[in-house]
Amino acid sequence: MSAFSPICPAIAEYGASFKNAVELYLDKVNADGGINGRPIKLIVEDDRNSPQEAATVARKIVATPGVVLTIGSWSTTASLAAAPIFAEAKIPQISPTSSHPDFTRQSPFQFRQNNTDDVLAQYNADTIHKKLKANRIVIPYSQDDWGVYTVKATTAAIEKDGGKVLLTEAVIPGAKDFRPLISKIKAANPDGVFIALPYQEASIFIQQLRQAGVNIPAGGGIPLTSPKFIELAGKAAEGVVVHSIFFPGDPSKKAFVDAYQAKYHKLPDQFAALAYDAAGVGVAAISRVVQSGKPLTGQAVRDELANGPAYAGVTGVSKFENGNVKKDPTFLVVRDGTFQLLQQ
Amino acid sequence: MNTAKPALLSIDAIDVHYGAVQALYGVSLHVNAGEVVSVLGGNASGKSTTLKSVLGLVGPTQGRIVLDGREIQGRAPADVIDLGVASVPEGRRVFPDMSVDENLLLGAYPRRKHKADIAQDLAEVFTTFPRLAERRKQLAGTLSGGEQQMLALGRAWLRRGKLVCIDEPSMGLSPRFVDAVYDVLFRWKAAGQTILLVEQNARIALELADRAYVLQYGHVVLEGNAADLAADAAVQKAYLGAA
Amino acid sequence: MVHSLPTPGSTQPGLHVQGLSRHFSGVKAVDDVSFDLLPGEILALVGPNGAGKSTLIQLVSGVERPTAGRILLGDVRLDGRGPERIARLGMGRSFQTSRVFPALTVWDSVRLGTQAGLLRGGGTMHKDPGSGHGRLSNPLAEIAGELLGLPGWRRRRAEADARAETALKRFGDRLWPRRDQPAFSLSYANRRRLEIARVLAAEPRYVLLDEPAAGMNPSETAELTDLLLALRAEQPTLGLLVVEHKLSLVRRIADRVVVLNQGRVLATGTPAEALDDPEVVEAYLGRRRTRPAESDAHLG
Amino acid sequence: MLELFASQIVNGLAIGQVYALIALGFSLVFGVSNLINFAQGALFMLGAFIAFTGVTTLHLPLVAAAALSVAVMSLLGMLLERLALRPLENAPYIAPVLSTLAISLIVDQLAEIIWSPEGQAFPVPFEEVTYFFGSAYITSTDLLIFGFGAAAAIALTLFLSRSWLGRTLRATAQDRDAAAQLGVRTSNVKRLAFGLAGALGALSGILVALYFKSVFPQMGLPYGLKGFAAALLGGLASTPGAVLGGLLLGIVETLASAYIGEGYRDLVAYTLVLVFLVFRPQGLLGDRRLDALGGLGGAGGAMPSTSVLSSSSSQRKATRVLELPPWGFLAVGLALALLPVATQNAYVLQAVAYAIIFALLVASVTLVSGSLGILSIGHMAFYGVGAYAVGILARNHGWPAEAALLGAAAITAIIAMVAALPLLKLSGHTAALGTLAVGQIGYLVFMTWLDVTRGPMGFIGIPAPRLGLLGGYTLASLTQKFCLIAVVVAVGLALAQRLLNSGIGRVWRGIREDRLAAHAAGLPVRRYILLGFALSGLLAGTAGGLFAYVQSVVSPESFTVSASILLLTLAVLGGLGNLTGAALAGFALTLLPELLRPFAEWRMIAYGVALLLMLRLRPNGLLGAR
Repeated sequence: MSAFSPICPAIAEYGASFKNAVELYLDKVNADGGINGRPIKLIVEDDRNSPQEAATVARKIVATPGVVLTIGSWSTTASLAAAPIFAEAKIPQISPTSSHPDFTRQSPFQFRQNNTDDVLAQYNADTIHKKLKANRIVIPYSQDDWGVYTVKATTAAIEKDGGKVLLTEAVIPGAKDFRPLISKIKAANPDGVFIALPYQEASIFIQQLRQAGVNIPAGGGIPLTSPKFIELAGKAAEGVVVHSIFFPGDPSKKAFVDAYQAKYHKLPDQFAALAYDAAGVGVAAISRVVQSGKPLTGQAVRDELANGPAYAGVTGVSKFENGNVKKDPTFLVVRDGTFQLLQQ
Repeated sequence: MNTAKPALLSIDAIDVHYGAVQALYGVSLHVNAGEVVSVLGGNASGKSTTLKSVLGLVGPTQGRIVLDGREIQGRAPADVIDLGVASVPEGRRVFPDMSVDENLLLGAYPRRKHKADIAQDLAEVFTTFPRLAERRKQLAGTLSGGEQQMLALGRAWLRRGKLVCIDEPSMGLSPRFVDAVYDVLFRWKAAGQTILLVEQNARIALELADRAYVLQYGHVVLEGNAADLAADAAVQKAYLGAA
Repeated sequence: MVHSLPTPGSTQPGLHVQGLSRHFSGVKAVDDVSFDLLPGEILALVGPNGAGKSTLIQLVSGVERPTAGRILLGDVRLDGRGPERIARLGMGRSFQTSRVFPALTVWDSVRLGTQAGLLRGGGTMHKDPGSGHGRLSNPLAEIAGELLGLPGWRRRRAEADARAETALKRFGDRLWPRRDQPAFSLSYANRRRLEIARVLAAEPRYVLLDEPAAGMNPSETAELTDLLLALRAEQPTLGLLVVEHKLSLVRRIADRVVVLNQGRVLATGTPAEALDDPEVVEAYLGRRRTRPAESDAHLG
Repeated sequence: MLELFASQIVNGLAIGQVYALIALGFSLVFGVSNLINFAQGALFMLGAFIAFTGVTTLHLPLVAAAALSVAVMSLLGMLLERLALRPLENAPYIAPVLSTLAISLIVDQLAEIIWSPEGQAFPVPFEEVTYFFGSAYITSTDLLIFGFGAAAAIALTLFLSRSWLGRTLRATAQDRDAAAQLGVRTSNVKRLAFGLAGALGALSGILVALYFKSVFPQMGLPYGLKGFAAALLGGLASTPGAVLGGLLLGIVETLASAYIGEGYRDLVAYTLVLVFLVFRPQGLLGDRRLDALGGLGGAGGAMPSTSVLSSSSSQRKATRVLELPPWGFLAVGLALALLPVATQNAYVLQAVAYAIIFALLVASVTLVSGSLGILSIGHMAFYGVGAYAVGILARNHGWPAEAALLGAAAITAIIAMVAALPLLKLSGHTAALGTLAVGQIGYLVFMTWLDVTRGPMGFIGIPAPRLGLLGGYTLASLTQKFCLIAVVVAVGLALAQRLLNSGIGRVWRGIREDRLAAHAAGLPVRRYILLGFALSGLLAGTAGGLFAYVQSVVSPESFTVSASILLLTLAVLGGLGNLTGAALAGFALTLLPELLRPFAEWRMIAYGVALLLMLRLRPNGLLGAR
């Protein structure tokens, strides 16, 4: 018997996506008879997106016999806290979403399913500069691993392409009143804004921005691909452009989207898709170990992950290179309250 | 123990406990209508506790308290006050951040519906206590101790109660103000007001009272006519001392 | 017991209050008051309520700051210093509301009275008059002494405890048998005694007592009077300032009386002189009672 | 530039009036019950969510949903008073404050369970209009909030000064017993005040939901704190003060955000609170009562005391106190250090290690909050300083574990003393507020001082402890770290207990019991308060350092004010001032939730309920307050 253990973050929307998607995938595998007839068991632990909890949960997971793979966590900060524990226990850790380059540098046991921030920064720059044609850009960013790295890399990418970043401003997690920032933005007179904030802060920011009569084009990165962003921001979200490696409207993803929707009654978001692929990559590696007749250990699964063939999932192709992958983006725009493919 | 005609207030063998400590042991006393009754005793003799049990501030564990034919032991203070009792609390207890006017007005709270009567009584209080009239808008907390005691008396008067309970009105006052306070009490008595008075200053209390009870360690040790008690050698020794 | 005299060179031994005033938003609680309290003297401060007696004690003990005037202990200025510095200069005081550290045991409460002396090298308050302004031992030395139980520190502690014990035992068996009970369980009068015991445990040079006999019955008051007289006999240089309404006590113990009225000094002198002054009688004792006629007695 | 400044002032007024509205609820309850109602933020949040449910689930029009919410919250406010505060009327002075804290823990968590922890869009039924004045702008929602806020403030002022009910409310606030003796049903009056506060909370919650067009279960605490800061700046019991304080706070933090940086907004706001506490604790439109909140109780004939443990009735019951002697801590510590012999399970060891660290941390809280009597609602800041200090010393400077831990302890002790400086003159509620501000400032510094702490990104890569005295022997495994922790904590607790038993502990308790009397007895009060904070900081810093070693990652969200509240809760459960109780509560209640991990979301609720029950049944804690 083998076991998976995603660590779910507190931000419930993300956590639910993770859990749902992994469960969906494993149900499918187990319904088909598991791996060589052995079912895969899933253990879910909530790390509340806190490093301390992530470390505690990681200890608990590594102390559970039979665990050979773990999926999580959501933020780089929490993933990093858990990483040394998994490395010590020689259990591979696939984070669907941790995008900070440092994560996969921790040990040979860390893998990710999404692009690193270095890759994403170029997509960010493309979103605001190439697709939305903005040249004088402001970037509010969240003061966390992802935000700080993103603003640095994105600014560099934009300026390399000939754009200009007029103003960047750190936003503390949980901030809600952006009017002072918006007055500053107005005074800077930009022609585009790239929002490097979690969707909750981003939705309030964009509402207040539009309310203040600032109608410049707005672009966003991964967090804004959450349907929750549109739900919270309402009309203010219209016209926002994002890049994503998963688009549920894509016909080739229909099987996954339909299955997910049938079970959970909502559209899968990018995070669900990434977790789904993390499960897929992991199961593939585990079955290769089982089929090779080698003992099923974390070390064996890691080696298969690192050296195995490419895996084609719903978010693109995963071929690990030092634990990292590179996937191509799709550009989406918010129209009539949903994401649609951006027409050029 | 009880007299034949029903008293306005009668306390019948009450015990009071504070936590594990017993403060009163079977204390009985009564106050007839129109009478001034004084409760004397040293510190911690239980005299204030007796008064507090009448007012509902502490609940007796044993015994009954009957006011005007109704049992009131264990009732909330507001219920007791509603039955026609006014209180001049120990240490005056005026509302420091409210004006003299507002303090007095609150005395009439149980009969707040009778606006005209209150206005008239208020005017009377100001005639009696010209110093309060001068300070109507002043915050009560800025008054001197003696003035505050006057305010407390005026406030209680506005209740127009059939029984006034007064706790240590002379405490902390200079002799001159003690005189002034007792002047008022003598006039209340003359007007037929029923008063239950707790006082440490036995000499002056016995001058005012018709009857008195002496408490010691929570027991009634002596009771009787005020004049007789004032002449009693034991009382003189214990409570009048050399003043 | 022999006590050292004030430091040589101190021009005027004693407590000197000079032109002291304290105004609270326009109200002159204390207005240009001057008096002296000499070593070995018992001075009583009397006056009607609101005359400013308590405010004066608050000023002298540093709890309140004066608006104008000076307070000198020998040649050391007290005004402007905080209460703890003044206490460490040898000035003990009690409060009108007896402040006794309610949850502490009676014994601990008294021992706190000796702590400041302990910090000053084991000496008592009166041994170091004027000089040094209450310099304290190093807190690190204190921690080391307590944590490691250093012999020097333990000796100082034992001496301090002996002083606390003496102070408690002054009140006969009123306090000593109750030493392990929490202070809040004491009767009102015993709390007053406990507070006075704490003040005396510090062996101060001057003591300010704010209505020490309030809440005591006549026999208890007499007992306290005797105690204060005994104290004076034992410590001939102790200066005592007593605020008191009970004139029986004042007449028995006071060498001199200062009568205050509306913040000002109305009279000063021996008890007989001051208390029988007609102006004082008028202000303080009030007129003789005349029973009001029944007719004008509607309200009061 | 000037135009930008002017538009920032307008922005400040816009958010400031939101704060003002929340502050009104605080001042009302404070006025009547002399109680800082920490549950007001929870009421505020709940009010918004009930209106939200009314609109989205029950499909009511907004006005009807708002009316429903106001009605429900008035009832809940009264229920809060009845269930959480009335039973504590004669309980120790600290009990009602903690009771409202417990309620807020419970309500916040319940809201997350009912409505999910996610923010939700709040449907705004009307078209919003923005009015521009040059570059400044206000919206129709701003005007709506202003309208309701002004109406509420005026109505409240008139009600308090003109009506019989209002007068009895004020009288009850000033002297409850005296009011009762005039025939006022004081319990009804109090209930009325809480009902009004609930209604005001609901109203402000709904308006804030309209302002942000969304509702969040987590909005209770931050907005509650802001409203509360606003009330404090204005003068706690003053209605116009609440409004003024709200506007001032809004303007100051908007300017901070605009000219220093968005990240500094709250830092400046809480610094302002601290400055006010030091220089003008009665607020702009002062109310002297706050000074007396140290618990002078003398006016009522009760015994004067500044103790947070003294009860409002002068009859107190002496409780049995169960305590370990100093060597007892050493014995228990050594016994625990042998745990790895019994189990090598890393998860168990890690959980027990955290529990031991928390035992030390809660002990450090009880030193300040219990023995010294200064309620500390910001202790996590000190814990954090210790954790970051070890991180910096061990990782950046390569110090061995002994030196890094001692260094961290010393740094924390110094910082704790510095933090105590502004608190020296404060006692009772005001001191608690001061520590709250200190805690918030600490958290915000960890968040914003990126160069040192890496902010929300967390300080990573803290090496395993290396013992310099054992020739650089590295405690790489969890088992080894575990032994280090058990030994260090035991020694720390033993030393602290010895100090508490000594003359120094006696002086601390004396200062707690009656600070004025302590001054008058010549005790160097300031020195002892600083000493108390230093020792407390020493213990908290050590705990933080050990935490950093176990965790190897340190990030600010371990050091929030909510966590500080939890610490205080644990200290109370153990019995304030009782080191053994604190250590036991810290240990047991950190370990217990691990067993209940599947029910993690119920954990806070369990703490809250435990605290409520404890306050009611055994206010002196499990092992007795000392």
